[in-house]
Amino acid sequence: MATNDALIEQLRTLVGAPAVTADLDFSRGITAEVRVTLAQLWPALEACRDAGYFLETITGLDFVDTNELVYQVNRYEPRCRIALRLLCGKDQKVPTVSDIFSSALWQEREVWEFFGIRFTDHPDLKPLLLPEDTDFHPLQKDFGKVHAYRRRDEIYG
Amino acid sequence: MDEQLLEPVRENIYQLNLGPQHPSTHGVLRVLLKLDGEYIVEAEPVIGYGHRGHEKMGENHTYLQFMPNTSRMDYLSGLIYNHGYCLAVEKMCGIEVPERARYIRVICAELNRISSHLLWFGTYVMDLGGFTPFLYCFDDREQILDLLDGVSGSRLTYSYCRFGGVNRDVDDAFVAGARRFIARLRSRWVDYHNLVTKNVIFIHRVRDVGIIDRDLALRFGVTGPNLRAAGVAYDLRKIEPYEVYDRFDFEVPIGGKGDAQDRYHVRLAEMEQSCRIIEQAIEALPAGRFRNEYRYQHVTPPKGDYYLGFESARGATGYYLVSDGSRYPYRCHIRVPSFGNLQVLTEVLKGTMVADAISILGSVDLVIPEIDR
Amino acid sequence: MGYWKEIVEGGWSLVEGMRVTAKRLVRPVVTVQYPRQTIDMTLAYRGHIELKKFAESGSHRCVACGTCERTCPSHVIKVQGVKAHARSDKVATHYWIDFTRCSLCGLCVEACPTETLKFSREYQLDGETRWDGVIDLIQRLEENRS
Amino acid sequence: MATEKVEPVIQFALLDDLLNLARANSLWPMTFGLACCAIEMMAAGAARFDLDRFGAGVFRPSPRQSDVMIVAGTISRKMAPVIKRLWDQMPNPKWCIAMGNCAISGGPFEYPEQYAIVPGAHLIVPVDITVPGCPPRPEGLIQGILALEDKITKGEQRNLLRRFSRKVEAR
Repeated sequence: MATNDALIEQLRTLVGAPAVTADLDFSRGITAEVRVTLAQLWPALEACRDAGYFLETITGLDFVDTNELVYQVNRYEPRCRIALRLLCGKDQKVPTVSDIFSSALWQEREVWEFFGIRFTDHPDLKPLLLPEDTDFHPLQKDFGKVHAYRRRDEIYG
Repeated sequence: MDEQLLEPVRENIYQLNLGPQHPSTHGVLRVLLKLDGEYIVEAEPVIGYGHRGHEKMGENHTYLQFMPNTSRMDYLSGLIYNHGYCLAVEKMCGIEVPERARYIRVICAELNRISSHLLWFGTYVMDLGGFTPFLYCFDDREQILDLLDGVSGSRLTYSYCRFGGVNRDVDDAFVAGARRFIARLRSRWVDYHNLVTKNVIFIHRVRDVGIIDRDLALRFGVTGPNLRAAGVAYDLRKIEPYEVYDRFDFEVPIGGKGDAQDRYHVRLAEMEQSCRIIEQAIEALPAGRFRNEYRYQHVTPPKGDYYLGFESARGATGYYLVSDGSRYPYRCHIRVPSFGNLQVLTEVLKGTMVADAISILGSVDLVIPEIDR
Repeated sequence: MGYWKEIVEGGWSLVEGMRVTAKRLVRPVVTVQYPRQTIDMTLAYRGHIELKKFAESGSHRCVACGTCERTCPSHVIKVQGVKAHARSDKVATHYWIDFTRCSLCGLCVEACPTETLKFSREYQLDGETRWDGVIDLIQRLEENRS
Repeated sequence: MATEKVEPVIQFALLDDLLNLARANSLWPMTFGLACCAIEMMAAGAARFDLDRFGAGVFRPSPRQSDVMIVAGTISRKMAPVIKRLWDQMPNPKWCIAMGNCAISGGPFEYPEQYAIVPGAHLIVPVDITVPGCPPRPEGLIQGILALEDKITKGEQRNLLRRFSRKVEAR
């Protein structure tokens, strides 16, 4: 567990202590949650890579006021799943992390086609799962009928 | 697209379109291969031919209504996906699950894992040109399907787990059947090893083919037997034990260098470990209720998000659910293992020969609708 | 040296393979001669849903409450009911399911408050068009009764 | 949509019947799985259910050699043109079985906001037989193939393989 604490400490110094929430009893399925800004995303993920983590998944979330990206990183042993949460505005571009984790190449393409979040410097940003001429982003909440379209603070307080 | 068309055609580079309808792509995978003679210069998997919009459906359906979908994502290990989803929602809402239900779930999930690996074994050998093992494997697999059919009522898409338990109780016939099946499967190992593992042609086609080592796996997020073949004992059943897996004594089989032969051996060894888990679970199967008294038709998890990782037959899978306090998930994302397992092929296929490409594609055990979701 | 070794090994795997195959020759046949011989459906088997017939009334107990309609993930159920007079309970007159869109999850059977739904044991449902899958269960029940 | 049926100028009734009998009893399906139902299709071809008993077990990987297309699984928007092309590549006479609810009508994946699938194979190719189920049991598929054989030979009594009575539980 020592290595995990070391990384969390390192992230604390990187992004500032209040942005890191450690959840030691794993009650939400993650060990730590880190809120990062656009500028901090790269150094934070690089720190994770150097500590031997792999990128588990990238998810987008669509709120009325903002988009959010959740990067989950994990390591082989011992378990330590860290969620990096990045708030990005509706038309803000996000730097690609495919140079750090190769698996981000496809995951970012998926996020782009589903949520319309653009990634800068991505080598091949085209739809992955949908036909190549698709011009809609199906997981945006204003696509089709959905049950709720909320602001971020309605869920996360 | 235009740039691609305008790019002057390089001499001696031949583009081959493998799929989407090709018998060895296991579904609807398309791989664009750039060939220099027999050698692959570049391979680009094109996916999405099985995209069904599961994540959008997750937002439009209530938590319970989305449950049947989960077994249709990875239909070979549908029950394990089902199990993981129910676990995630139970953890979010704090639903208690009776002990008996937990054991039943583990038994059924492990049976499902064996059936998935058996199908992989059969089709992989068929890809390599041997038809007979396919028939033997399906014969064995039918025994599992009969068992699971007897408890869940369906052969493939089980929808067996419910929030707070399982759909039906198991009876003594199921327990006896599971015991009989394990004994039968163990007696068949000898045949399988004689027929396939020791076969010279098979060994020539899988040894040193498609090496996925630790570093490559780390970069691409490869998990499951493909990662374990590289010598990393990463199994979510051990690392973050969910359900009652921490009560069983089983090993995580690992390989050495991570070639197709290692992946083959790891999967075969995993079936044996699953048998061990089932045996122990049957021994310890407690009496009691098989589901909660309260039937959860409409669950409303508290606000916030939850990630649950579990080990499906293909690797580390996860449900990421965001709840806004209503009956519908705000976001339902599924981390699928085959996503990384397929993506790594862009690296692995480089420099190999076309005939090996089929062997490599088969050895990583892909289920395409799972990737496409 | 390696050349001859390979020939011997290859020949040996051939012999081994033939031995395994030959062993199967004397094993019992696993094939089910399907149309002449069928596999018994288990008690748990989930076919499409059906209305139960109760002995006391000789009919179903569906009160057209619509719980199954709301529970169904793919919205394949449509129930219609009438009240005989103003203060009586509703009785279902039509119970349509579009079986070709059902996912056989069984949530409707579990949700039914009067427990009047069950799974049928039928699996030979081939038809010519997709509309063959649209069934009125009440009509079906009455046909079975007569 | 549906291929136009061209009636030959001269018809040989007996020869046609004989040809149809031959066609019906040696259907060659195309190896072509889309999703879950493909596994049940494989199971139907394996030892326990053995489609070969009906002459329909020769799964061909090439559309040029096959005369039945078993659409087994959900048809996504991206896959639909491919299916259409495969169908066009198959030589006449050809038939299509829509296996599973997804192939018949979109199944559980068809709902108002769905953007990714084609609700039903009949929108792309002419479907002769539908086999509902999610997925149908292998017996269901065999029954569908037998029904297709009936359709080809225009009636049950013509088909030599169908001398046994069709088992239908009390309806």
